[in-house]
Amino acid sequence: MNEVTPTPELEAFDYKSDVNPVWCPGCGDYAVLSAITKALAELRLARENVAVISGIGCSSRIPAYTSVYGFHGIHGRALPIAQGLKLARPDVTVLCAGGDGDGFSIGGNHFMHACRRNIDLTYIVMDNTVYGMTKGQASPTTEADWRESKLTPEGPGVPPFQPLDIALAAGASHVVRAFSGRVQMLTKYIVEAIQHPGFSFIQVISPCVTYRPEMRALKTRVHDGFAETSTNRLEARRRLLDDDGYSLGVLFKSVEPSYKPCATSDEAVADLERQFVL
Amino acid sequence: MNEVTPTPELEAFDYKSDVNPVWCPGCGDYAVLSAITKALAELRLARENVAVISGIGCSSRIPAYTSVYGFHGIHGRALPIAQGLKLARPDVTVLCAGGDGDGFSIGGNHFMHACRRNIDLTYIVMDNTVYGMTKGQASPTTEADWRESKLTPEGPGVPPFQPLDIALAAGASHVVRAFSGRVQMLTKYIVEAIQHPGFSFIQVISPCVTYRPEMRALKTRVHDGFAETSTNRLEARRRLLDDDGYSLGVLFKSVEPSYKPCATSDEAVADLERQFVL
Amino acid sequence: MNSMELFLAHALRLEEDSAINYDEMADALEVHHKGEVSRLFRKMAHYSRLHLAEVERRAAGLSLPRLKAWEYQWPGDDSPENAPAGEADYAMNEHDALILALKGEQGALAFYASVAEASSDAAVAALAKEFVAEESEHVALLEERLAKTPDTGPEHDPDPPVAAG
Amino acid sequence: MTEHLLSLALTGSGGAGVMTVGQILLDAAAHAGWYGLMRRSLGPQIRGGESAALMRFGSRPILSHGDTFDVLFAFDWGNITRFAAELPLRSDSVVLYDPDAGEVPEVIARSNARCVAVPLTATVKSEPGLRANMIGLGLAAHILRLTPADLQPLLADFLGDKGEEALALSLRGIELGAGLADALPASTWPVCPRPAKSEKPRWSITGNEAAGLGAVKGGVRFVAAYPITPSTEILEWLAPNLARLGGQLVQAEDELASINMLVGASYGGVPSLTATSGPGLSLMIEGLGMSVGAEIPVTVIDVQRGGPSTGIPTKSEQSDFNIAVYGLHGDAPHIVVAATSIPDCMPTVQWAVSAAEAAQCPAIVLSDQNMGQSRAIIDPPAEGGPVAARRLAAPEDGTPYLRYALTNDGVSPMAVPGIAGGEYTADGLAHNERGTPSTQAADHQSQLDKRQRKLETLDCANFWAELEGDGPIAVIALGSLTEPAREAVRAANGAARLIGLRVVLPLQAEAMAKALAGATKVLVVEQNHSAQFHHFLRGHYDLPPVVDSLHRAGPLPLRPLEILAAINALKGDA
Amino acid sequence: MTEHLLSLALTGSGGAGVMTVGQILLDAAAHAGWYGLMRRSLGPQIRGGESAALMRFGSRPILSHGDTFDVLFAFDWGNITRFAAELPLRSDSVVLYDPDAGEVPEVIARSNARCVAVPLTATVKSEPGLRANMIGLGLAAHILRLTPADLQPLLADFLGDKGEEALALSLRGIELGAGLADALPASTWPVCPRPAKSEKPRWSITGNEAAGLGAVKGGVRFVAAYPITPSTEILEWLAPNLARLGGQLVQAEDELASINMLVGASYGGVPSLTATSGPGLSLMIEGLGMSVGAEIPVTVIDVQRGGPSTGIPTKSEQSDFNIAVYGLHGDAPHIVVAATSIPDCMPTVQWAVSAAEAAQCPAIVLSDQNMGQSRAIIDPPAEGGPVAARRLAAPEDGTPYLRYALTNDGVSPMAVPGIAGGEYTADGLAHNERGTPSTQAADHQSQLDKRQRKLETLDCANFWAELEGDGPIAVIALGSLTEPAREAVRAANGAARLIGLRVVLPLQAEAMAKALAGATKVLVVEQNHSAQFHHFLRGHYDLPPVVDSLHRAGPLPLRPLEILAAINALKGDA
Ligand SMILES: Cc1ncc(C[n+]2csc(CCOP(=O)(O)OP(=O)(O)O)c2C)c(N)n1
Ligand SMILES: Cc1ncc(C[n+]2csc(CCOP(=O)(O)OP(=O)(O)O)c2C)c(N)n1
Ligand code: SF4
Ligand code: SF4
Ligand SMILES: [Mg+2]
Ligand SMILES: [Mg+2]
Repeated sequence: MNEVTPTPELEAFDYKSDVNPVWCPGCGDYAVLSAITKALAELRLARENVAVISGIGCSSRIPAYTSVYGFHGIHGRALPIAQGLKLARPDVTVLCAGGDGDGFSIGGNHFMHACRRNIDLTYIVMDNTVYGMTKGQASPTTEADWRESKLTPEGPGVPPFQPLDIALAAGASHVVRAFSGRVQMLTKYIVEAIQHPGFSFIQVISPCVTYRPEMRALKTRVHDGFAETSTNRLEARRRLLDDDGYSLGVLFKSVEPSYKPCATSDEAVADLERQFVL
Repeated sequence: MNEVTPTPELEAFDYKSDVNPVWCPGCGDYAVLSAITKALAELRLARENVAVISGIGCSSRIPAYTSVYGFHGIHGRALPIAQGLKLARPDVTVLCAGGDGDGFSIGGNHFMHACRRNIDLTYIVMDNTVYGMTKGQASPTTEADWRESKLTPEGPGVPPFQPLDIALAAGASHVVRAFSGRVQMLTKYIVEAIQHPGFSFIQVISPCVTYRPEMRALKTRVHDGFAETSTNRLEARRRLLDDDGYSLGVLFKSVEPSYKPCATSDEAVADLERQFVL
Repeated sequence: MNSMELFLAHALRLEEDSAINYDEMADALEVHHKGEVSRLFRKMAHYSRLHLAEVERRAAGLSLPRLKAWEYQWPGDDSPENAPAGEADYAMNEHDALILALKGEQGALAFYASVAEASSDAAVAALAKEFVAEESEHVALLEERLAKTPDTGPEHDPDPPVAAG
Repeated sequence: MTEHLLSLALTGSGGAGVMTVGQILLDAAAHAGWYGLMRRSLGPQIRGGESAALMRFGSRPILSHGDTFDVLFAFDWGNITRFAAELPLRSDSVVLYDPDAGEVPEVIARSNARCVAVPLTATVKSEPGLRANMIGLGLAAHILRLTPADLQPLLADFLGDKGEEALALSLRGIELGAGLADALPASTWPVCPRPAKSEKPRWSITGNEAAGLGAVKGGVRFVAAYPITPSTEILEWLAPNLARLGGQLVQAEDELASINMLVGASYGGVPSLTATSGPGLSLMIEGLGMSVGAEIPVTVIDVQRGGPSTGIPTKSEQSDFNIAVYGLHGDAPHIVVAATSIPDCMPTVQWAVSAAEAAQCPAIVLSDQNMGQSRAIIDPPAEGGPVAARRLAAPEDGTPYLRYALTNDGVSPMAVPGIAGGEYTADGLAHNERGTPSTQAADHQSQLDKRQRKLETLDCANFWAELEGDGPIAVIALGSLTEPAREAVRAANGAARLIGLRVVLPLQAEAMAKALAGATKVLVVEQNHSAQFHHFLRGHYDLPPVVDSLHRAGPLPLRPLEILAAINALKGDA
Repeated sequence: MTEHLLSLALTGSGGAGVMTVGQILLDAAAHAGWYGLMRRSLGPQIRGGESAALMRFGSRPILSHGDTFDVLFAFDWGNITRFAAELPLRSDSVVLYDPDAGEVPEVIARSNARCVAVPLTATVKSEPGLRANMIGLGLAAHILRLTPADLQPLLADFLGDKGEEALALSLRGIELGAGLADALPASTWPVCPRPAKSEKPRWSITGNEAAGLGAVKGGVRFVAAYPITPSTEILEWLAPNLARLGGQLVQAEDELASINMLVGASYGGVPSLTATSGPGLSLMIEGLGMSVGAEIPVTVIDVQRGGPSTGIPTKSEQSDFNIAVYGLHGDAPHIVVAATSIPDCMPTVQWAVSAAEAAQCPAIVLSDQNMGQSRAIIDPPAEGGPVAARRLAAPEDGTPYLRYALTNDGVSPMAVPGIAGGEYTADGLAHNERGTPSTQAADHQSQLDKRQRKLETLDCANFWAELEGDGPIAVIALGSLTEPAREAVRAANGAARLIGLRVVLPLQAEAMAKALAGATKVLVVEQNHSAQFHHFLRGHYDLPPVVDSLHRAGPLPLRPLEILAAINALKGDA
């Protein structure tokens, strides 16, 4: 606040590309895009050193709307792509982003194992409790009795997936819930997540105005239930026990060992050949 | 105990097939096979009305060693096969069985979603904290610093997967830990699991004497930490917070709605055609 | 808000955010063939840019503090002139768009007014008052136009949304 | 009786509602006695992107699109360049456009088609509450000599619960539109008399709906699926309709789960099916291999879209041919069929299910976006193909049940849970007759032989292909290209014959040889970039010495005249 | 110089330790100057099943197995019927057996080979602490004229930290075994003089190790993988060796993760590879398609085993040809190469990696269990194939970077994170030159063309095939069948020529035409049930009019004499 810092080189705007989003007007994902670009500006990251990796879905279209490196991958595989990139190029700031279908349904296994591996990257799930891109089917976070999809006319019939709880149980080291309607807060969380040396997971409640129009009303339901951060995993899990699903904040944060590849050295290939010589 | 029940028609032995297991002498899976056949005998289930479904791995060889219907499927997909069968044939008693690699690594997503769906079947994972069949690589339940596999010479470097915790977080309605060295207890748990109207998960610590010979010593480490059963999911999760991984017992049990397909009726196909008539 | 630097940093952020926000809505509604609505948002973006240029002029020579995105002392969570996130709608008519824009301008007005009233720095208060005047003009213009624009009801696209994945 | 055919394209950008206009028009035309077809072409936006309704009407059944459009009615010009390639016009075509939407763009104007301004926007503004699409509907209806009275009965359905006033406004719009049409000189309109009203009931159906119907007719009562464009409508149709039959649809967590759930359900004796598109099929490959090895029937409908990878989800192509035919690892004989038209999706899926059941192996049905998401007015489709059922085991006491018995026709009677004495363990490992894993060459060989044999003995009767004509040039068309190829063959006046291949696997060596008898040249027609079908035919069939290939990637459809041109070029060839 | 070749099979059931005996023997023979080859055949048990070491020794380099065994040394007869088919004997072969293990079984006796009893068990019992395998080793060594002195230096290595006493006991066993051999008449043994000791260093390597070495030589520094038989040894070799080079191997949760991790790492600029087998490859199909569409190079080694489905994990087959070539959905041009021998796994993988990098697409390397898990004594392999690198972008200020620029050779310079000005979004959706998603036909077509073009312009030089001879019958052998086919071609005395195909895709039309010039007949040789390679060649190449196919499913290898017989049969043909 008091410090006078030099004028930043890049503004949030500079992290946006000139590609027009395919998103519906009012879609929560616009705000997530905005928060990501603001966070990048905040951290003054050089565009060429940042990569945003996604899967397939409305939300997963986000990389092309930024001006950093991007990868719009395949459905459900954003995290493996992102982890491969980060392992091979630890110097790159890696963000991974996508939808609740992409991340918790088809991509659920990678989600669990990425939480365990704790590789230093930030995973942002735009949770709209629906499959937007394929016309509104139930996702894992959809209520059991939601009857709007023709595919599940009686409702999906399965209790909603609990992303934060699974993330904690699986070992994520930085666990956040945010709301697309609170861009400034989200920006802060993204900055902290990028700074966190390990796997950060941010569930962003991001309304799908087309298939879940009732989500527009969520802005009055969200609250700062996680305003205080636990640094103890068990304590964080206890707090989840009486969460209504709309508490926002950094629920848990703890610096834990991140997956590191074997110690490296730099012999030459010719050195390896010796082992085959009789 | 006090009641005199009529002699059952089939003995445990009758539920064993004449196929010789490929297992190593001393492998924990023999005891699991024994417990399954005893449980089936206990329940007096007709052989033709029981099916044991598995994936691929040493443990997954189990179906062919029983004399009921079996399916030795593909690696990681035992649960979808089992769920498909149970949904299509609710009259059949379905057991699903396999290894920790099969169930928690490649099959992890199905595990989470099967817990959520809560379809009435029993899932037995023979957890030997290793990939037996492929010669001893680390599995998700392997310790981070286990250095015996050439594939991960410095150890897998990732904290072990917590099967019970994930099962609870994902919604399983009957959650048990057992030990292959306690066949009688395991038999009882399997009987209860089969009787439970929903998804039952049994983690059976089952030593791999070939690749984890130190597991033989576990018989002195296991204890009855879960001797009492919670019927409250939150309470069960609290109890897991100070579990050492060797507590045995039925940790959680609760009768919760199980996934049911849409209400059915029995019109004829010709009735459906009418909707296309102009 | 007791220093000119701090105040101008806020004003800069507010106007820039709002310009981007209006442009984004204009783009989105162009796709929906909502010419009037899109033009309105485009115009609002233009006003914000004019205002931004003015703020920049005032800031010339000063060294403004670099605030973190969440360190701005907004009354609410977000930049006050931004139209409330998520309220844009493909079926919105000109009337709806005016209401949305009005909410944004009123937000800015309220912010500047609060500074004008609360700042202990006279220069800041004076400048904030100037901005209040400008924003009031926008508000009045929008109100006027709103009064002349009947609510014709949502313009639903009779075609269903596309499954694109 | 003279045939009348008319092609009409309606285009407009977000909110113009051209798809709805097209839909109402198709219905109204159908009630008036027209057969018809409506394809859609959409932009990439979830909502509000540009869209086109590409329609064809005829006094006889029509199952393919024509070469050019007689009439293009542009509600506006938004992003028309993205569509232009899909809108071939002739110099005698008519372009109706709204002068308030701007000049006729160069991409359209260069066709030299007659451009006729119709004051759409002006009319909308003439009275409060009017909507352009209803005015357009009134105007477009005139092209087919339909009046507001023909449209009125359908409006209520489309407007749903929007109320009386909306209905009245819509009717008013339609009338104004009709008025606009009347105001134009009669010479504006192509000759297009109303056909006689049909006696027999007709159906309005999409390829995806027909596929769903075929599934339940084939006996499918279990579906597990994961949504993917452009196959989702099959699932959306099946979910409520299966329930009506006592069956069920489960939304799975992914395609790996769905294919394996099918295997489980089918192992339990219930015929099972799923629908997907290329990316989903890719994920089902391993499960399909198990279905081969463990001999559990399942059916997968692949509604093809542009590839590779995520490709073009909303547009058509036939480029999953290779993966469907060759995609499984190991030697994995299975069934592949390609539906030949929208109505044919019904019998083809039905046959595929029954063939899978009979042969205890997977069947893959190739459909495509173009068939799946297009709607046709048709005569109720006939059932096709010989129907068979799964051969169940009746194990006898004392003799051990051999699940994978080496039978003459390769089909081993199958036990399912509930059948006492049939207890066995299904296995994807190589196994002996009993099912016990075996690594011995003799067991492996005899089971491979058996699995091949059951496909060779599978009865396809005349269902393997659509045949027509006996000219010296054989046009072998893949699936949905059968109907455009048929038009071309007919236009070739005896120079060509049609082989619209429906059963891709098992190979039909004898039938093909018969169908090719006397043909001296072959033209292979398919919609993909690398001529996958052509190479398949070369690799597996004995073809006449001259073989030409007409292939192009999607999304532009292959049109009858192109095929005819290729036939003529071949005719010219030495 | 006369060539000496000797085939020896060692068999025994659980605990007999025949694999170790074989291994020591191979090493000792190599030190003595022999080239050699050792294949293993195992039962299904995790531990203790029957096993066989199938060996061949030669005074010249040998890369394939012979037709029959000169000597079969059976430590016992446990489960010999399961192996018998893999142990062809001649009437002048020698069978050494332990009379205490029972009669010579019928499956062996019917060969009429000379059966010679050697009192293995009796000798074991003669002194305390002896082990049968060491006695067997001493005896078997004699066949190659090796003495206990030749074996002694190797023992320490094998016994590890078992101590002095164990070493002494082993040596004693070996001496007793040598004594048993000496006691037999000299006529027992095939003529097999010790070759001259080699001047140049030789290597002892398995196909899987050679593949690993090829990977790092090709520049691979990132591997993500999921274990699967019979490919795991590649990964086990790579894990520690990559670390020595500053690279890394990650064990992924499944094959979906591993292929997609590769894509991520390679997008980051690091050449990436994985190894798997059929079931794993099935799961990688979707990721490979993305690698095609987004143009990110990755290399996958498929060590083939018996299929379909889980099949026969421990045995060899070449039945993943189809999935490797045709398995991707959509039109998805990529690279497929087949290693032709154990040492060739090195240059072939190396070239595949470099070709993938050059063409920015996936490369699939076909190996098989037989090559992968067999060990050979070889001259250090030469590097093969032209080496290329990824073309990186050097974006210029002011000009927007076009990731998918339409270049002449189809290769678009690629930016990777860290290159300023190169920021782009990689996409598996159809896209324009910049990478922005597009559904337009023109963009789709031009990118499909481009992706095809870069493969057509890929330089394979002479690496595409192994050629030898110029006889009228062209034997086209797939990958690992090259060496047996070479033996057959040589034995055919000018009647045949060899085309051992290494580069399956991209097609090599010109080179193949040249290689076939003057050939009148073709014999296609492959190890699978449905002649996949044969149909591929028919479908994509212009072959001489007479084409015959020699194919058989695994696990029995195709042997030189069989191939020769097929050549001779073709020779006889009109
Ligand atoms: C393998 C595969 N299966 C299915 C699809 C179809 N598909 C595309 S996006 C999507 C779901 C999108 O839902 P979500 O991830 O929640 O994103 P949203 O659109 O809601 O932002 C599906 C099922 C696909 N592209 N690939
Ligand atoms: C798709 C696929 N990937 C890999 C394999 C190889 N594979 C077979 S079993 C196995 C792991 C077995 O471990 P686990 O499930 O723990 O069973 P265990 O052998 O320890 O009982 C693996 C990786 C396979 N068969 N299929
Ligand atoms: S469909 Fe929903 S999630 Fe997709 S862009 Fe529209 S509002 Fe957003
Ligand atoms: S390897 Fe381990 S898990 Fe497998 S059979 Fe042997 S002891 Fe059991
Ligand atoms: Mg979603
Ligand atoms: Mg295990």
